[in-house]
Amino acid sequence: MVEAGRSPNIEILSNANLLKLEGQPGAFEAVVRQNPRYIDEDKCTACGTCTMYCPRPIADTYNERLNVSRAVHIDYAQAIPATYYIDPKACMRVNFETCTLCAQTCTAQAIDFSQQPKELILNVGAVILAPGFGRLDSEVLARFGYGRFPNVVTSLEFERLTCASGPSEGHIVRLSDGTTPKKIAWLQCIGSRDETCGNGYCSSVCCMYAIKEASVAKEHEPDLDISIFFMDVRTHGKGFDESRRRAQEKYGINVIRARVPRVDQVDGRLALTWVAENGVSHSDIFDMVVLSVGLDAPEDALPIADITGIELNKYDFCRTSAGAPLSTTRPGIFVAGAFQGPKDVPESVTQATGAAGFASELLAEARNTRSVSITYPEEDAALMAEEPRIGVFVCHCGVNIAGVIDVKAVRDYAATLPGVVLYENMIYSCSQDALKTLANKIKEHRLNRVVIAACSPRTHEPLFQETLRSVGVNPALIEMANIRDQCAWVHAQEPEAATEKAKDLVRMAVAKAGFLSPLPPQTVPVTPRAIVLGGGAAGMNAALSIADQGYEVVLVEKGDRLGGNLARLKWTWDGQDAQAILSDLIKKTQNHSRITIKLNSTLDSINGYVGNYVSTLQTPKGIETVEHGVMVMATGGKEYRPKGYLYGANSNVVTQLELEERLSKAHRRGDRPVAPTLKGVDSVVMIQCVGSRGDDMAHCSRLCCAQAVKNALKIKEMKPDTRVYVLYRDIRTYGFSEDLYREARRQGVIFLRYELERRPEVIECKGDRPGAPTKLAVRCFDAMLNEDIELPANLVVLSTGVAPAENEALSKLVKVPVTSDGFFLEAHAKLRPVETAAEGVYLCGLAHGPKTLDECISQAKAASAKAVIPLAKGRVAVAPIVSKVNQDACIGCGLCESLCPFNAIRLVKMDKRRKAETITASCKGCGICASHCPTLAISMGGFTDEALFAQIHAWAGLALNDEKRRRREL
Amino acid sequence: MAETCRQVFNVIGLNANRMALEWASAAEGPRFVELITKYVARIRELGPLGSLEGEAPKEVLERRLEAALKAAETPKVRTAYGNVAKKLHETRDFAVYTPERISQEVADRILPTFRQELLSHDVLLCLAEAKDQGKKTCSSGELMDLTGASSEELDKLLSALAKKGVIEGEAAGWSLKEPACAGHADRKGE
Amino acid sequence: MTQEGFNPHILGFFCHWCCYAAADAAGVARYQYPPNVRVIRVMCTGRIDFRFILEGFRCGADGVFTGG
Amino acid sequence: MAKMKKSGAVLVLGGGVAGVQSALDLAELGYYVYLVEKKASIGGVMAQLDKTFPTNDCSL
Repeated sequence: MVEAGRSPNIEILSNANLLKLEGQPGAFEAVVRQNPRYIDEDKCTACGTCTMYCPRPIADTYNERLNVSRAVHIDYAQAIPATYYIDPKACMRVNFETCTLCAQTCTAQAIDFSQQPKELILNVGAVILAPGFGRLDSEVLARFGYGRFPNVVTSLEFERLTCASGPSEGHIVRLSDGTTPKKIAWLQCIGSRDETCGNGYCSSVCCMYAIKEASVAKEHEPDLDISIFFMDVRTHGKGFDESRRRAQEKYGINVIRARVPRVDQVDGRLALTWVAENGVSHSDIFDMVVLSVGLDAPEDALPIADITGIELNKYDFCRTSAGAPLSTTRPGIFVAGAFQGPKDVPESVTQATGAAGFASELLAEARNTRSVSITYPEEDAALMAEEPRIGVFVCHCGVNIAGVIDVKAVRDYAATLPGVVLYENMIYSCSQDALKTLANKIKEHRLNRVVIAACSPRTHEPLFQETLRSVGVNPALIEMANIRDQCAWVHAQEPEAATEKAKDLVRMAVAKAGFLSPLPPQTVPVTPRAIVLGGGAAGMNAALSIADQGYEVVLVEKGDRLGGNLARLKWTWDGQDAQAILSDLIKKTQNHSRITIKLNSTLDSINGYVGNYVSTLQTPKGIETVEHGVMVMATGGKEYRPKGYLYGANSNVVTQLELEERLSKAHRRGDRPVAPTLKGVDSVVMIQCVGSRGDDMAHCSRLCCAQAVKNALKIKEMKPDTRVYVLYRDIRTYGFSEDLYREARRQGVIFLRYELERRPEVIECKGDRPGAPTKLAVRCFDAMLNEDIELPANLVVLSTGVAPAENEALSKLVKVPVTSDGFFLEAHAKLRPVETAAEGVYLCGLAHGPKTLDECISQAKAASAKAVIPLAKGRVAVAPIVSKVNQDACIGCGLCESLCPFNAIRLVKMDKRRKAETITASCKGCGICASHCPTLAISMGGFTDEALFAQIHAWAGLALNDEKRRRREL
Repeated sequence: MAETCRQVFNVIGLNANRMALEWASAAEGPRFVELITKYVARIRELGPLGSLEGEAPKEVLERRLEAALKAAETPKVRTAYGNVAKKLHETRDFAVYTPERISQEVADRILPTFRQELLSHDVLLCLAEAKDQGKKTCSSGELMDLTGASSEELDKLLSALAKKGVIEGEAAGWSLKEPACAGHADRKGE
Repeated sequence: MTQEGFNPHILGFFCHWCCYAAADAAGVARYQYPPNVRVIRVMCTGRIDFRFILEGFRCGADGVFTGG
Repeated sequence: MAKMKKSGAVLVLGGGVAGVQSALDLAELGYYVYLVEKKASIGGVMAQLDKTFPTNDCSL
């Protein structure tokens, strides 16, 4: 958010909505009405006096009406734009021309009631709709006592309770009497999977956020007794099952499979009754009930639809198809996030980047016509050369750090350190307003070194470096002390030790800061060509998207034809013809002028760095070298080969994909397709989670439930009287595929749940008449009858999961780590889902993890959008931490040249003597040359020997006085 | 780097288990926590520096470490160290360079020079410390106890230093020569 | 010979890309571990000169943990 | 259609996590972005969350 606030290319129009939209793709004219905030954004300093004086109380919608705010306020301290606003519905001056108290008290004279709504005409090339999701109306919640019993809260209200800046400063309290609850229940599927309120779909996120909220609650109050009432536990995302398992084992959260119909209040506490799977009814008393509310369509979905002329689906979300998940029904208008369908943050972010990719494809020729570049003030060399003037900023990070570490003591301790001229605390040092105060303080106190004691430099150092650059201080003059991720968070039970450690880390950071010197920024040119590994659905989509944006693509496929796993898919979950999508993709890819396809080829080697990669490909015609700037890995996954269940031993035991192939050989007779291959088949048993979630693959493969239900419906459509059973552990038909699951039940498909310990077995029983062919049956445990039953089956279908392709070799080659499940690890699950640790290498499709076709396509578009960024910029900034050779000390021994893994240092003739010299563009700053140089002639930017020695001495400061640090002269 | 340190620790009487070299990738949070917890327990087991039997007392260790540091700054030792690294790096074949082979290389090609430089600096430090405490000279026997060097190693060393004019005296008592010593190109330690 | 009162002082050298990242991941997952290690971040284990380890012990470290 | 000059700007409707992310990417890709948000500040529902799964770090 902070970056969006600062980017000169993003104009935020708050309090605004779209009135009209005309034109066609590439040239739309939008009319936007911006309602007044009655405060001048440039003058307002967000000091807060107006809120103090405003007499008009209103319910604070940001805190879910849990506390009171005033007509003139700001939603939260770190809001962007960081200025106050006046709620027109509440303000007495706006409605009744009385009371201008706030205007009188505002020292900056920023309040201006004369502001009128403005209408802006904007001509734009494309539109991306991301209005998010809406809230359930309250009478759906009233059924569960919400509104009548104060201790029944929604999950969003609970979120505010656990938030440090929330109404209860992070303490979980019962709203009735403010006491801490001992027993809490979460009720799932409130307003989702519930046709009575019109939301038949599954909101996909509530199971996961309930588990997160429960885990966070246990962290706040370790002895809480928590139960969550699930229908199905739908934690189908990457690594989600892992956190569910940890929540159950580590936090002892008990999972109850039942849907609670109603909530009653019994002398101040809440009584729930429910029926367990074995038919036995239970009831229990809880101090607090949290309703996991689902995601409704956005309130303004209908107005948006008719202004922009797009169609909505039956639940008022935006209508899209599995083949084109980000395009609305009107060309030039794209959709991303929850408006396209209920989804979690990582998927919303991926879709957002994908939608940006689509827009960039459409407007490729208009790139950089309207964009503005940032100019930075000149660096003040004199200030740099001066004695170190260090500013230490110790961050609270809400309760994350301040909850464990005595941040005031750390700040006061910093004051005693040499060179420190300024020492401050900050609530959220990464928020926009804090960064602004940081910038001003640097200028005001003429600081030339900054120490930020907060989180990890890996995640936030660039943010602070940007702030330094904005006030003319070289970005290398900053050192971060990691007192959150490697101190407060990991020593929560030992606050004193954590505070001591924080003080030491600050002392070490200050010592090192003293030795930092300015480093010149480096940029290098980018080769405008991309390599895409893998010719499946994801690979082709990525290649097409990059090529459409005007860049050369080399598509490398190890098989002998394009298509990958998509070749075996016949129908998408929403009934589209997958083969049509495939052939259309292959046709477009083959005749695209900028895509060269290399079949039967693999990546042999890759070296270089973002913008300047040189790779060799193993192709049928031998080794070919390719120079390229970026690479997209779409190497896909493979169908898990089932072990057991008589697979392979009996031809009537097939996998879902094999079943789909057989069903697709149907031919139409009359209006109904008839499958000859289903002759003699009158009972089909499907078994879910074969291989996934437990055996040798811990992860959930996410798509097999929807695929099983889709195939079950296909069988019912072709041969309605076939009996179809599905044995499942959790049916995870998330999102709109929930409709398929309901339709399947309506058509008589029988779903039976099994526990991991009581796994179904496929058995061959002798035919009833001698010589009759052996018949298959599946023995499984029925909770209702509380005994084992045997289901006769002519056909057993195993829903096999998605196994990772052989990624180890590629992972070593490209230096991208692989997770414990064997899929590639993305840089950050939410913030950078399609990037990898190796800069310039992007990731999409099944290689990242199991996902459905439309999710693969969104991720492919996102990966190509990110890949085009360096190509479009033409230049890439390289980290300034490089080696520097002191040429008089260098004796030209060549050790550094032989040891450098990146060939980034070489010996050159300098007036007849051999001297080492750094190739700054290739140098990655690892420092091997510096640590092996016999004459200590090489120093590393940011990590010089003196700086590291200073840090060691500062670390030892606690056991050593100055005298001992000095070494004897001999 | 780690192997060199281990072998140097054996020379100066510091328990090599105090140093650990572990690998944990970005995705291996749990593994990292295990490594750290086990390591801290191990160090707690070993007790403070110099307290373990077989380890020299802390002050002796500090002096010897300073001697090791001075040795580690001399181009002679660093070139030996660099050349071994170069050989390992160029072959890139870690089947050939098994851990045993690497420690063999370190023992053969780095340790001898390192040990010699270390001991000669240690001797000078001992003499300097003795002078500070007002003790005019140290005998070869005393120097042998302090530095842990073998007798003929020490004799060779002492005669080399004497020849260089850094020290003066004979077996019964040695002392630093007054004028600033020429031979050692020392850099201020800071 | 474990001493109850003894609280070891340990110096850590962590590589920015691997071990330092693993430590951050442990933090995000809120794993708990003893607070005895103070970390010096380097860009790569290759940067660690054996002089740093010697200096660490000379300045009183009871242990030096190098994480790559 | 070809003669009409394409505009190098994009309108993003909605300032939640999806809107902000697409705005950021479009800015990086060299386009000017109008980020239209009906409330007084961007961040949408995500800004109200304390921590968000799966990484559970601060959601601001």
